[in-house]
Amino acid sequence: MSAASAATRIDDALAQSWYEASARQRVDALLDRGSFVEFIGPERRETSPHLPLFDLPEQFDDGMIVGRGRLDGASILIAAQEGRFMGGAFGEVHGAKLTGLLRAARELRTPVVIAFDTGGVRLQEANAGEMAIAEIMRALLEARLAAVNVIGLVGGRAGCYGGGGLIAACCSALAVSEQGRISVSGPEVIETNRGVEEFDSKDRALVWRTMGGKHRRLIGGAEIFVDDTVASFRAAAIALLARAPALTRAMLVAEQARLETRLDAFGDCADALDIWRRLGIADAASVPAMSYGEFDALGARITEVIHDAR
Amino acid sequence: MTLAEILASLFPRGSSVVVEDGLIHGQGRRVDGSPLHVIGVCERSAVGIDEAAKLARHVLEIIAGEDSAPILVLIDSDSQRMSKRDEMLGLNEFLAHLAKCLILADVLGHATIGLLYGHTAAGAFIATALATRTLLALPGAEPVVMDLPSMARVTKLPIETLQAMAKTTPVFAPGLANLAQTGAVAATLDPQRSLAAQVEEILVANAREAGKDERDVLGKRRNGRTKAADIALRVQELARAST
Amino acid sequence: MSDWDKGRRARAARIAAGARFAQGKRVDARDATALLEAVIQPGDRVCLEGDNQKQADLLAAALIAADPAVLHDLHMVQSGVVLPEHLDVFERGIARRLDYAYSGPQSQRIAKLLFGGRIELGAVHTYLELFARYFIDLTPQVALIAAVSADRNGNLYTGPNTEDTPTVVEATAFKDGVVIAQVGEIVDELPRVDIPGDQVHFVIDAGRPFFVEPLFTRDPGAITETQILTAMLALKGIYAPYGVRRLNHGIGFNTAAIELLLPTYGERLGLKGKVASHWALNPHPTLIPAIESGWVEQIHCFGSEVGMDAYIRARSDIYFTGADGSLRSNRAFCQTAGLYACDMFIGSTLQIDLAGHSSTVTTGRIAGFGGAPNMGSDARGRRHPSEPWIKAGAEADPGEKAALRRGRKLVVQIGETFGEKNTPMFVEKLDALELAEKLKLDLAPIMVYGDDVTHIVTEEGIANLLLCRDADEREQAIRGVAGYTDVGRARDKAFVQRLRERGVIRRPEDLGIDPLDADRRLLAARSVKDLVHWSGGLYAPPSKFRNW
Amino acid sequence: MEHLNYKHTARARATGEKKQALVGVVASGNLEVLVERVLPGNECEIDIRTAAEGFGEVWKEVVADFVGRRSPGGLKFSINDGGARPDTVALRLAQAARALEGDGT
Repeated sequence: MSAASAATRIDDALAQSWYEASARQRVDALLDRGSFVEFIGPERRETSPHLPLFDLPEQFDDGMIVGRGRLDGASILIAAQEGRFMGGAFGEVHGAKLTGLLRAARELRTPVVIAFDTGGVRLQEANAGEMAIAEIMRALLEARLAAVNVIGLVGGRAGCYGGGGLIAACCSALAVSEQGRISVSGPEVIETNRGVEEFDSKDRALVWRTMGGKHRRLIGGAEIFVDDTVASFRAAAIALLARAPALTRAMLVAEQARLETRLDAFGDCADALDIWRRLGIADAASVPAMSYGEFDALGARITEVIHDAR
Repeated sequence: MTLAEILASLFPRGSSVVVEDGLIHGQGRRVDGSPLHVIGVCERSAVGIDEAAKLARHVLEIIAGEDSAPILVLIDSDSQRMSKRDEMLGLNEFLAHLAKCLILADVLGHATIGLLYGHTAAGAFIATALATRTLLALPGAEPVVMDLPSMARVTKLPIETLQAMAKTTPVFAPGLANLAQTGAVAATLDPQRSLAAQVEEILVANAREAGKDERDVLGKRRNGRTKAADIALRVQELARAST
Repeated sequence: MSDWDKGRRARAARIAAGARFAQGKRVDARDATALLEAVIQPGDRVCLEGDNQKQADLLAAALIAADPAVLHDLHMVQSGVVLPEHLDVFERGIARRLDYAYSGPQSQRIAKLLFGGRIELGAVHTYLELFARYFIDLTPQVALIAAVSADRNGNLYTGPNTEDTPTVVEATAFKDGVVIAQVGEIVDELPRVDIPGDQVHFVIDAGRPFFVEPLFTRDPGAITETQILTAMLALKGIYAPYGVRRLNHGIGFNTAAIELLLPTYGERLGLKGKVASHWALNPHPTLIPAIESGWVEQIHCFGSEVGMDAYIRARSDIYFTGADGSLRSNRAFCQTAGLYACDMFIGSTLQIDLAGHSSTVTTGRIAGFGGAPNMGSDARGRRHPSEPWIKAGAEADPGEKAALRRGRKLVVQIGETFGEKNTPMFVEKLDALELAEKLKLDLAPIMVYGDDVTHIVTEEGIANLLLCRDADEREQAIRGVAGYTDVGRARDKAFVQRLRERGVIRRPEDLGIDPLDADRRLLAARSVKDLVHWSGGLYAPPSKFRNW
Repeated sequence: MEHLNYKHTARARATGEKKQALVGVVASGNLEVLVERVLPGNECEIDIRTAAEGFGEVWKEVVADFVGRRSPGGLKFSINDGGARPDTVALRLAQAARALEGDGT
């Protein structure tokens, strides 16, 4: 990186870091310029009815932005979570917006892009959040069964945890950046329940090699590894939307085989480094430090993850 | 009710249902003699990658079979297995895969019914019970999304305060009544009556209804989730109008 | 007949007592406590080496395991009270009196022990001051030090984190004291000799490296827009007009922002080569982009920083390194350099009062001084001229004849008007004063005295105190940049406006800075990973700073 | 939570055509500002819901300075605050006003 390139990237919106951008900035920069139309925008003030009970501040969009826009000319539905508001967690309103969007996608046969950024269920409305996740998964899968493509993007501050991890795995395909983490139980939850010997949540290198974007890409948990720029996510969304493998019985049989193969191949590994070595990466320890370009080249050499088994 | 009692009440003439490593699978006969597939989790087992893969395999085998018989999912589980190994190998994919298989089975004509007879929590709840079309429960079932001690830790509110708050809203506290009110549970069965008969009633009623997910509507009717159904509907309308 | 070598004979006796546990100089780690009980005597002055970075952690643990019936009433004379063990020695009754300089992580507990009377406090020093007293009236009888490795003769390699060791050993070994070193390993040949073996009496193989705190690592991801704004103000309003080439930075996020703005905003201002070229500074990871962009000529370091060793080794044009290639740091020399050879100190603080006195002591927390007061004070003994020093002196005293006028070091306090948890940085009365009253101290623990401060930078603008002619002007200049704090809201608006017209206060718009341009995209690196990339993969940050 | 509401008359009506904009997010030490062009003439209203109680006097001054510095006539600002410091509040208000003027996003 030179000083000149550092200076020029300041003015380029598409070069903006996805990780740092807000949900609104992500939506704006992802879509064709000026094409976004929001449904139930902040001016509607459809906030959580539950947060006031806990004396917590609300957000006008409840941390979920949904609407329609154009991506490379094509009309799509889009959803984005704001990971900094309540950790992007699913609450009643937050979740219902996405449920409605996915039901509409099935009805209108319009593809969907979801920008995940979530810690899972929102504690203060846990039951409503859990239900929202169940409803979103059903709506998403019904959309896919109707041959509607649903693409997930993961690279935000809150990662994609809890029910968010399950929803992501229901998508037709996923793009993930190095910063993106996909997992069900978070590091602190595992440590609290099972002890620091099982998982040291403060060992961030461990967190990332167990749940992070590079690992997910290497084991087939995500289709595309992207650089941490809005442009890179946009390109990935366009590429993934172009292929529409509908959800079918055959697809799930293939997924069963894919997952069982993974269990057979790596089920006895103690650490992600062992998995990477077994994948044929001699210098596994060097993977975390690799730049986007280096890793992308490595990934392409090691594993083909467009598997049509999701 | 214990699992044995449940199976006895469901299948008075016996069944091939077996328990292996905390997982349930097999088949029994409905009143009319037609088959009823059974899978599930028992003994409060955690649902990890190995369990999810086995359960999903059972579901796919049912789908591959000749009949279009319903699938009963019995649940007495822990939460998802919280471990380094499970997350490292992609627990989210395994749990989602299980949910997908259940939902696909339902769409392909194997009506899915969940029966929650014990504990369940968090991700395991989503991937099993909540992935069925109709979720039933027995009294004493304990679904937990977030336990109050953990909540007290994070919100820094005393448990007593949370318990008092839980009296005015079903939205956060654990328990069958709260989950039922938010629309998760369609009906709670009467353990004094034959479960076979009660399940039969549900299956007949379900056959008449379309496979639409109406849990949010139910949650609104029960005053447990007042906004979700309307918001989802409104988004759908706006999406329609935006084309 | 007079007896002129009592000290030498006493040392010989101590060494003989310790020799029971030693083979040559080598002592097994399991015998560490027994060794200390044999060598140290009740009432001794003991330096348990530890500063804000490196720690003789094995020896600290060994000391608290000692029997208080054998070892008691020790007088601890050390720069850092950092490990829990440093205070455990007082709670266990092994030590009684304390003279120290810095107590970051233990600031709360040390306050409690002081209030409870468990510690008899000598004084809170600056580093340089404590080092000075090692040679006058606080000379240790026993020094417990930490090194990377030793050879069979007790020669020590202290490595990149040499820090206080040469100073402590010099004072102890040459005044009849005993030096005990913990080392990570014992080797046949050292990479270089930092401490000659004849100054070291016992060596304990800890079998692991000593503990080092990554105190100087600031995650660019946590830098806020307001901090960027203060950095822009400092660069355009102070670095540029004074032409500050020789300087020291504090460890806060505001100065980290300045470091990360050099290759972007600084470049745009045309400052490259004109400012920030010579440093007394630890190896801050946030300075990597500026180094890589050719801004920096050389840096002398107090200590090292975790993860920076390979980078430093590969940049010997910039850093001071030994024949083996690794960094040689030295806290005493670097503090001296910061005091005498730098034209500016800029750092953050927690509280500033209306006279410009600042302190990091708040109710219940006594953090100590470390080195900031050495850097953040005018060196009255300085005699060499430089452009910023002369210019600042002229602003302060325009009436004096140029040839007789003292220059002034630029001492800049930078921060946001409100700190964490909405605590105001500006106060009518420092908590340090209340503390001094409660503990009946002769001196309130002031970090930087008001008459040494030349500028205060907040998001509201820059107050140039050199241009203030009396106490009223000074007070209103401070209130004028205190924003919405109580102190700021009580300003005399007309007075402040007049100060602004005179350039005593300069708002962002006076400097042509639009606060809305203070964007994180101005940072040359926005994450720790970006720093790794800038370093060409040479910087290896500690795990807690990673998100990859 | 504390509710604060301030009404001012600005020097001039805000320029630009955009109807509404939103900047910031609700998080610890941060806030969101929703600005809408819904008021007549030079009226300006700032409505605040804040998690940090007892800072009314500070808000009052931050808001008054903002209205004096910019010309937000015709604008209604609605704020959800997670306990942001005054400098952050002032910055977000300025960002919101600029976002509505349309220069930049």
